[in-house]
Amino acid sequence: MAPESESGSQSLMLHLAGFEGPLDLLLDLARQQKLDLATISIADLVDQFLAVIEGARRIRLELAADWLVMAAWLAWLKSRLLLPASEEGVEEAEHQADRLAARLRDLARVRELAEWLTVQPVLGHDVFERGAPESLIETDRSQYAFDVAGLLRAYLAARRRAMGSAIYTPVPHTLWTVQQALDRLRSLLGSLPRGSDLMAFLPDHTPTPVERRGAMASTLIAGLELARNGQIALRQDSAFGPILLDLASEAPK
Amino acid sequence: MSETQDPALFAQDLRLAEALIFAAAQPVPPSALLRVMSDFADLAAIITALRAQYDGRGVELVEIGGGFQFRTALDLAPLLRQVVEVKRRLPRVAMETLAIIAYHQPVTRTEIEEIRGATLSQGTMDQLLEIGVIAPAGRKEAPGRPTLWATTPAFLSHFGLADLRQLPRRDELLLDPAAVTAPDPV
Amino acid sequence: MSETQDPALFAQDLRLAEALIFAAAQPVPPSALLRVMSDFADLAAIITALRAQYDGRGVELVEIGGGFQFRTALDLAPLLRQVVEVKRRLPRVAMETLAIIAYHQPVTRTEIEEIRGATLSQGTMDQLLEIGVIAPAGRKEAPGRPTLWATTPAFLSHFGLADLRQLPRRDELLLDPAAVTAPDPV
Repeated sequence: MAPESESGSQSLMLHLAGFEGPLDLLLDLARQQKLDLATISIADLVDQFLAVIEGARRIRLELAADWLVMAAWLAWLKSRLLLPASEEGVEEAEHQADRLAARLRDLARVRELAEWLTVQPVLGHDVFERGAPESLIETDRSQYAFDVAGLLRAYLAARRRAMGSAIYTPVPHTLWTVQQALDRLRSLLGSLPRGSDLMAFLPDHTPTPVERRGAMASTLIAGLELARNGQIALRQDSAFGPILLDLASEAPK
Repeated sequence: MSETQDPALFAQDLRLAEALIFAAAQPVPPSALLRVMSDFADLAAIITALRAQYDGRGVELVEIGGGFQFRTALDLAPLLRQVVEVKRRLPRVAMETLAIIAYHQPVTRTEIEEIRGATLSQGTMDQLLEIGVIAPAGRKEAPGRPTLWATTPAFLSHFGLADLRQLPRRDELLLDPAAVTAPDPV
Repeated sequence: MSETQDPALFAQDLRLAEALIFAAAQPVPPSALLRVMSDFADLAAIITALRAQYDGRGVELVEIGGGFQFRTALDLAPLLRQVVEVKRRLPRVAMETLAIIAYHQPVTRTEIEEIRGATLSQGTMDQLLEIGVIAPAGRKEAPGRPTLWATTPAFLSHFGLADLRQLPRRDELLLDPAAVTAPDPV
């Protein structure tokens, strides 16, 4: 331990308020050891720190909680380093001491970088940029953005507002009814050749798949209805094969 | 260059003048230049030398309101200038009015107000007229013979339409909101 | 100068680069320079020529954050400060906080406080934010989702750095024990 550390910490005590927290003071004490931070003596450091805290208490300096917490922790750490309770305790204490040394080295690096930054020529203090930059960018705001979607949105908004509220009307599906299919079957029966496919009786115009499937269903039901009445005969030669239609009188036995 | 002046001092004053004029936010008056330069500096000679240094370069020294300032060379301005076109949106009222004219043309101002369910300011009509998307299209044979309004060819070109029939039909719009945004059916 | 290049074109490109960098309020990226110069312009050769032209003058060409900017020569600062409005320097706490952010970015406020072993006042963060050298960079996926802080391009500009790699490496610091030794406390 450096012999002058006692008087050194006495003077430090007076500057306590100038430190940014206990770690800051610890780093400063470590630097006063004038040692490479890699071989720092945590035990000596703890003594110095505790001496400063003790000194501060003697002159009734108000100490923030974090100083007292650090002091308590360091006292604990030192006791563990010097009077190990167990093998495990030593390891733990040494590990903690190493971590403290590493934190001090990190802080020292930060301080060095801060120093390095401080000696860089700072813009607006050591070097100056152009005071009156010229804008070479001209903004042309004369044009309007037009889009059809916006136009339509505006139209709908205006109309809906004027109409009070939006009235939703679903698109009507024009499905082929069984009655329509019956009428069509009856009207075409005479004009189609024998053994016609039932699907030949679908309406001419089925624009959507839904409408087409609906028409097929209605036409099948209409065909079954006529077959039940004995007006026609239906036959299907294979599963899922075409359904063929004959007039009842001509139907094979 | 002044004969009586130390060349090293003159060179340093020239650098100072250059830096000060560069860094200043306003044109630098001679008094400010003299304040930083060496005693007995010949300001006129320094300005002449500085101007000569920038002669024919991308930047020139100009005198503005009794002070000195650097400016980019005039002949380069058109090459450096970048025009950024920022397109504005039409205000909502103008867009609605335009849409109603597009769908109901030819239409009177009173009819527009009825359709929108709100009064229409002259400013909105003026704006649309100024952009050139609407124009008068005769008068309605009704009491007061009010002006009829219609869209113009400029309306079509602004919206990228070949003709008015490219707009969705009114009944499509009002019956089926989905048709407004849906792309053409496949 | 490029051998294959027409000297008149080269001279004009040099003027354009000079004017563009001179006019700009921020460092000018190479892409912006290439946009105004002639096709096949040799940017590196032009920057070299331009830098040589300003060598030893009151204004110098420097590379900042990947762009190019003119700045006054460092040695003129004491005289210029008399007449040009000077910004205040950052206090030590702000400088250390900035150093931590530079090395550990992106970093939360709590992490900064842990490294410094002291609480960080809002005033310090405000100082750094005000001159724009730090900015939020997302949030950490941790309880409370605290804001992460990082340096900005203005940080590079403030300290005249071409990029973050110009900062001393962490392992380079502390190699010299003498550097760690603090100056005698006053």
